[in-house]
Amino acid sequence: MDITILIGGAAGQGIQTIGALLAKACCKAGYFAMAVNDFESRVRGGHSFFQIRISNKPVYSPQKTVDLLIALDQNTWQTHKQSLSEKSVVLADEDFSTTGQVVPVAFEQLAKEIGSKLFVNTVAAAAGLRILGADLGTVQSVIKDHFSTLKPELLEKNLDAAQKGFEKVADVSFEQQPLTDPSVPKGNLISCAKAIALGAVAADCRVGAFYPMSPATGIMQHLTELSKRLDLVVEQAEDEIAAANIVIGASFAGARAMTATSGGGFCLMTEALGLAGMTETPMVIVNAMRPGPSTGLPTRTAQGDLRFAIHASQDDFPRFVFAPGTPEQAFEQTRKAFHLSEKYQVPAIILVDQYLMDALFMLEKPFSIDTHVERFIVADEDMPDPKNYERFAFTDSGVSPRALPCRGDALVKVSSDEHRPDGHITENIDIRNAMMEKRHAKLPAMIDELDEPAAVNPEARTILIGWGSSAGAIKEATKRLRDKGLDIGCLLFSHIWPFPATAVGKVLQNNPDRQYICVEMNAGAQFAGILKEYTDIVFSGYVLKYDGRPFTAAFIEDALKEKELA
Amino acid sequence: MDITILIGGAAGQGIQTIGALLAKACCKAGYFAMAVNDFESRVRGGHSFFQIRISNKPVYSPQKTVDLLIALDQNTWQTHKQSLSEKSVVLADEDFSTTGQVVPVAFEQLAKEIGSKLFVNTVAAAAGLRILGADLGTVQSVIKDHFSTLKPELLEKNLDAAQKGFEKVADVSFEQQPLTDPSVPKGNLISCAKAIALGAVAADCRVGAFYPMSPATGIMQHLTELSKRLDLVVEQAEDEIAAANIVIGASFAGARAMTATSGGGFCLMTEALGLAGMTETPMVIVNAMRPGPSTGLPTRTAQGDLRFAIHASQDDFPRFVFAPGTPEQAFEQTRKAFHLSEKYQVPAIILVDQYLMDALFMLEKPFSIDTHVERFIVADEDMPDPKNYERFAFTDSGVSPRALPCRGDALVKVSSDEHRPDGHITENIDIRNAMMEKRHAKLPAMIDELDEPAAVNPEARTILIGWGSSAGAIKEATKRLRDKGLDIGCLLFSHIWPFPATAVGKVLQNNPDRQYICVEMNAGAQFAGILKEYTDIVFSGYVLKYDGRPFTAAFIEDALKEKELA
Amino acid sequence: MSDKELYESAYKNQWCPGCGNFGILEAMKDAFGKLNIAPEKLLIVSGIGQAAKTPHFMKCNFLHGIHGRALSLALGAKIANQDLNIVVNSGDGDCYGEGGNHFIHAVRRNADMTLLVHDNRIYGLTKGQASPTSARGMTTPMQPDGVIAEPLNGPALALTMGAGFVARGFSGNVQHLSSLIQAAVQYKGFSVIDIFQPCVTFNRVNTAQWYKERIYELDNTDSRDDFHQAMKLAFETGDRIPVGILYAKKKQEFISQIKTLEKGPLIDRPYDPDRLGKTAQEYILS
Amino acid sequence: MSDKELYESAYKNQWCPGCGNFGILEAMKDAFGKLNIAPEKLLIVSGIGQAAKTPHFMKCNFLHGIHGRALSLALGAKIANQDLNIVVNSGDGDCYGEGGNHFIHAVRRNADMTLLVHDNRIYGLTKGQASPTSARGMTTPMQPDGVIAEPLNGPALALTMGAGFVARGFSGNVQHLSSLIQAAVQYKGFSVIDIFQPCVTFNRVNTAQWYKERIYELDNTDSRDDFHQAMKLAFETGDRIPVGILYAKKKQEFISQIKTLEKGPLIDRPYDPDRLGKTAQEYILS
Ligand SMILES: Cc1ncc(C[n+]2csc(CCOP(=O)(O)OP(=O)(O)O)c2C)c(N)n1
Ligand SMILES: Cc1ncc(C[n+]2csc(CCOP(=O)(O)OP(=O)(O)O)c2C)c(N)n1
Ligand code: SF4
Ligand code: SF4
Ligand SMILES: [Mg+2]
Ligand SMILES: [Mg+2]
Repeated sequence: MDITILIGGAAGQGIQTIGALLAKACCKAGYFAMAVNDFESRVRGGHSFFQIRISNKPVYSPQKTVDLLIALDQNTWQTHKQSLSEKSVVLADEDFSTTGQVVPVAFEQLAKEIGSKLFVNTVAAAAGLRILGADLGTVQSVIKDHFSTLKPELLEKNLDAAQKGFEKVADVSFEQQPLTDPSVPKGNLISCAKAIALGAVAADCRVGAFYPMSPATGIMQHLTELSKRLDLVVEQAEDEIAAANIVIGASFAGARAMTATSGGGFCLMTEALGLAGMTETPMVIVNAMRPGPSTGLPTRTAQGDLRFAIHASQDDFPRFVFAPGTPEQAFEQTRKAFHLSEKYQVPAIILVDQYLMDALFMLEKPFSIDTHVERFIVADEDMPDPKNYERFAFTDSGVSPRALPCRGDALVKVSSDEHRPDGHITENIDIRNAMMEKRHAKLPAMIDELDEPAAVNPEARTILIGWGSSAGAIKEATKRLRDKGLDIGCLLFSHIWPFPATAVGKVLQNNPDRQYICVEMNAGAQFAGILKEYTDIVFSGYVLKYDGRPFTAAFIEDALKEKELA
Repeated sequence: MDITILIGGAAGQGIQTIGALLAKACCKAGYFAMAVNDFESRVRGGHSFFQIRISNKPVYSPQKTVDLLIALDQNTWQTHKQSLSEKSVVLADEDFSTTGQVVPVAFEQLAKEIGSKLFVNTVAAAAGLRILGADLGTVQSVIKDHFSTLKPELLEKNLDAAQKGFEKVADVSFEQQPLTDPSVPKGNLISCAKAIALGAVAADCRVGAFYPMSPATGIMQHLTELSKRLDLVVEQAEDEIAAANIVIGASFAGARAMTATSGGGFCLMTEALGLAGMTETPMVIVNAMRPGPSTGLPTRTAQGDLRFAIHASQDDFPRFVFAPGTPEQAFEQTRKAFHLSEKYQVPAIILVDQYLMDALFMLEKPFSIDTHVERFIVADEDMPDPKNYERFAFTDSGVSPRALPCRGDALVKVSSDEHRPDGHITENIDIRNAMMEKRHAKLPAMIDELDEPAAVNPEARTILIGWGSSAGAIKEATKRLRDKGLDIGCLLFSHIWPFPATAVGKVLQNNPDRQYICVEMNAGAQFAGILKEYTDIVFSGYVLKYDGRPFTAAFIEDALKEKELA
Repeated sequence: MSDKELYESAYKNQWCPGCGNFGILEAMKDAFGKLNIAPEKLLIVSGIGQAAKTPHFMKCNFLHGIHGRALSLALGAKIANQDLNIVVNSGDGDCYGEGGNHFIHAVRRNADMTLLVHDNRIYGLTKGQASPTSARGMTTPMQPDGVIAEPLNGPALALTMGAGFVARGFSGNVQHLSSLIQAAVQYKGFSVIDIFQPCVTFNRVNTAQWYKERIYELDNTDSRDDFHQAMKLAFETGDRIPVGILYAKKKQEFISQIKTLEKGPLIDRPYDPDRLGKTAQEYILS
Repeated sequence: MSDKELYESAYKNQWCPGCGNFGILEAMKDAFGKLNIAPEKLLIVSGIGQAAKTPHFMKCNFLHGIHGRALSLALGAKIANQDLNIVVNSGDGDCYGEGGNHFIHAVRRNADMTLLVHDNRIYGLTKGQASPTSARGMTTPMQPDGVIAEPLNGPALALTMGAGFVARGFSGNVQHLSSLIQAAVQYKGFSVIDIFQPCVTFNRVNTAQWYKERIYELDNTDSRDDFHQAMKLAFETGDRIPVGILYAKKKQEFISQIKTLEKGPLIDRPYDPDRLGKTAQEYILS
């Protein structure tokens, strides 16, 4: 079973509530699910939708064809009718001609019969549940569960609304009825925004600073939520420049700290990024990408800031760049970003995107919390002579023992100018060279910390290469094409920088007539450029997308066919 | 003849005045000259020097060995004595043991005898002139010329000071005495800061906006100077963000406009850069590089922002990047940057560095001013239907006719969000894709506008590759190594982006056992990375320097030898 | 043609039904109509936010820039073409948060333009975080324990930076607001109107009703050139809040003090190769 | 040990001989000595500029950051470790120019730290451009026709943003300045001293003599809690200029209002895997 449900309407109509209800019910019934959130940069009106995919196997990317369409307005069925198949069912407030079966449901009228058009959500959710095979009892318990905090009389009305919706579609037959056949739940739905916030607290992040910017705000929202119960302070800054510098200040004083933003805000943080680089202060920045240039498409998805993240800020200094593609990776790599940023005293950037931030994925195993978090901080006791402590002492590894200010006799002196080991400004050529080399000396060990890219069928003749959020769709496309008999595999990067060049050769098995195809969500084939620079891979083609909507396996398949690459 | 004179002292002692006097006198006497300016990030004290190279052939880079050292303080001779040769002469306020001949001159005492230690400059300059072969009459006329605006009694005192200096060294014999043998002047000394300002006004730049930052301030200083006599307004902004946006606003309204900054300020301009990219508004930004990361070495030189300049700001959009290496190129490419930025409606970045900004070079031919400057602006008259004017109309070239706001019936509507041809926000997939493609459609024509890299002996077995300010030293090193019998040539880029990949193949002649060596002023071999990405050049080695001091031919030669590359 | 039609935008409005921004849009149209500034003669510059979308919903020339930077864009445009009628639409976040630095320095410069701050005391477009003007104690999903910082007082800030024209308006009183906009546009220099604007979706504290209970109109015929008096009015933000012109005084305008601009708009000057050539040649030698 | 020795830096000073910064440095040492804040217990945060180099010339912990951002760095450090004694040294360009936005918002937040603005009314380190506080009409190589904009009044700006402690000092009067610094450091909240500081190299207008002719000392025993009175003092910038505390009033401090910080410094809390695990698990399900 593998079905897609799309609930569409105007911003403010509550389609996310309906979607969440349906998705949760399916999860509870033991199915795998994922959901995509698609909305415009406005608060009311326009068109948005929530698209759920349900399957009895794990699913990591959205699908093109819609099996059940719940259209709260005309705009929705007009926009999405081309995604329907013969077997599709549409719940819409009026009839229209299409492939598939239309079931007219006067959502608003039914809601108003209960007392207010606010009940549209419940009517629609109940109808959806029924179509998916729920009986009235199940629908009622789902509704009760969801509205458990409401006053009794309001809950009653919602139950009435649910009954209306249920009855309206009682006779509709839908091919797949997952809810008729429940089994043990496989996990919980979670967004990568949530996973990153949880990864941060798991890494013992103590300070968050941010300036609101879609699609990064969700992360800071979750962190704020978590701060109510943890030793964590989240501060909204006056702008992104302040946010980034607050993070550095907090980190300098000894707290693990992070910020999250998107491209425009990241621009404003680039100077602070260099400050962290020069002062060797740990710092974690999440850049949740959206399509640009400039304001671009504020609520949509892209992978267009890769090169910018790698090269941002003047002159060369080491940094980490991660690009998780699943909640597990988002959690793990956020934790790792904090750990490595502190271990190597370099900034770490986590590149995600709107798709990852706002989509829901199935988390099968709960996140694990370490019993111990290693800090890389020294105190007077660790020093032979605290009074002569030097923050930037030369070492073989390039990492100097890091003390905190005002915690003992050791004075911590830090300058953004080129400095001597003791932290004071220098113009001396030899010290300058040595400091530059000290900072870069960390690179080999940094690369060793990184995971190799994940490979599927690394022996295959055709290798798709991707990174970050595209991994799910690429993996699925690979599988579908192999099922069709193609000799295809893929190589998926989530540890991006310092670029693990030698790992590529290790993972990929040699194949003399291999063709490589890069699949990414930008116009410039940015990741392909890095591979060209650091490996001897020659690309036969690219699958690029920059329309702001996430990849689907079908899109990749079609693009490969069109380019005669598969 | 090829001699180097170094005048050193503390900041505030006026060594630049002395240097300028000597350099001018040599130019006037028909020699070629160039001069390097080396100073610390402070206003008084410390150590700075001015290093002049004089030759009867054109010179483009500084030399290592110092033939005449004028040391105004002890610090100077201690710092520079290792650069002296047997034939060197040193004027210093005390004797010390060194290779070469030391002539003690009590600069301060002599000056005080005239009335104030302020006359140190004149004493030293006159002594220097004398050593270079000037007779007293010449010295006096040089001094009169230089101090022409002073009150008579003060001029008189300077002449007295000059006489003291002159007499003090009257008997010193120096191997080369260029001033004894004058000929027709070959040109004028000029810095690239001046050349850029002149290039801007030659391109009819009307608005400059800036926030002070070394080493870029000089450009804006020259522009301010020029604004007194031209239709040009220069505004000091509250920060670099404002400066960049003022430029975009001015350009949007119809004036050619520019700003200049260094790395930290460029960070703050990256968001505006994307705004120019998205709104297709012409914009010229000079990034005068200094060593980083972060504040780094504020008054020193580097080429570490190349990758940053190319990839700055979120997502992909076309831009120009130029990297001139001489005043001629600085003038020409600034003019070209304005022209092309307006023609293609894309931002243009000019990458220079502290060395270029503060050094003086010989300008042989005066800059030429075009009789006509082509603007790429339309008005109502040029439109079939002004009332339905669309700022972002789709065209084959990707360039839409650009009208100015409030100049007729045509409404100019511009948004940083992704937009329709009429300028209004859109979330439509097809328009988004078409707009992204429209912007990128300019790239082929943009590349065609660029000059091929300059090549010296492109058939040679060893090819040095460089860009921007390093060109002078690379060319000279190439020549010196050829003179020693090596089969070596070089390839020098000043038009950097969009990267003229095919031009490389055109310019270089095939040589089956060729070796390539990249020579640049950064730790990351950034330009080499671009070549690896865009060409099939494989590098045998790199000559990198990141100590903040400019390349010399000798440094390159030594590095090649050390790496056994030459 | 009525003002409404004259300035009608073909582009569909995206604000929430009931938003205070509609009142501001209406007042703008009314004011420009009364001032006889045709859409073709009007340049609206804005940042990013709900407020900053205003020019899309009105017929005019516009530059809808990036968050917080509208005043810098506007200054550049004004220097290039001083004949432009520039109005800047900004939000409380755009103007006092991200753009705070440009705001204070724009006031100091006093270039002739009008700034309308749609002050809904919330970040609207990003869905409801506290803004610099949010009331102390106001809770939002991002400020679950309530806002800690002192709310920023826009009019007082403008006054302190030397503004010559400072007013407060209310989106719910379109005619009054229109009269303020007219006065502001006619003022020769930098004029600011901080406009109370209910955000019906995210700000449940400062509702239309909340404002109606508190605001009172100042008599616009009174002279308002006493700085300290104006400061007192600006800080009347409790139970009684004055709307109207808080301060209006002649000050030397920015453009008029730049020598080069005495001869009229920069962009009207022809390219002059002779003068350029001469200047360049002399400058090389200098 | 005298204060001078106690806070003596092994690093060589780089200021111009005669610079007003020396007086500020001396006053700082004197004040910290009197307050018994040992070098190890002092954190100085600064931006970039001549003023911002101060901590190099004094024995202390320091974070010499980037231009204009000292207050943000300081805020982060304070949140992480509220026990820190934080003093910020900034210039008029650093604080009111590049850092203007952080200044106004730092005041609004009212976190406990002391800001010393070395106000030489010029950009010193970049060699003499006008700063936001430069006098109107002052000419520089970059402002050949004189400064046009109204000078920014730092104390007035701080007051308008709700500052609880605002003072003006003069680098030429070390003892008086020391007493102001002591009061500022002891104030619980954000305290600002705008310090007149002659730049002997680039500012030929506002010389030590110029100040000496104009300044008069306020009586520090007077209570100074009247906002409008303080504004009047702040705007006394003509022939007579008051130095001293312009305003001092108790206000709720920032850190003390954050619930999580009631339990003491964040960095002192141990890592607590049990609480984390429980919270995370519940949060996944929420
Ligand atoms: C550099 C940058 N940071 C953040 C954002 C995200 N953003 C868009 S609108 C907005 C705030 C809007 O608040 P306000 O200015 O008050 O306008 P309103 O929507 O309330 O009218 C923010 C933070 C952005 N677009 N750019
Ligand atoms: C982002 C950035 N912009 C510009 C500069 C250059 N810069 C260094 S110090 C300074 C101004 C110094 O003025 P002020 O803060 O008044 O300090 P002063 O030197 O007068 O004490 C500037 C603009 C910089 N370092 N970083
Ligand atoms: S979110 Fe608020 S400010 Fe934005 S349009 Fe809706 S009501 Fe208006
Ligand atoms: S330039 Fe001015 S402020 Fe800077 S050290 Fe010299 S005198 Fe002091
Ligand atoms: Mg708002
Ligand atoms: Mg200053």
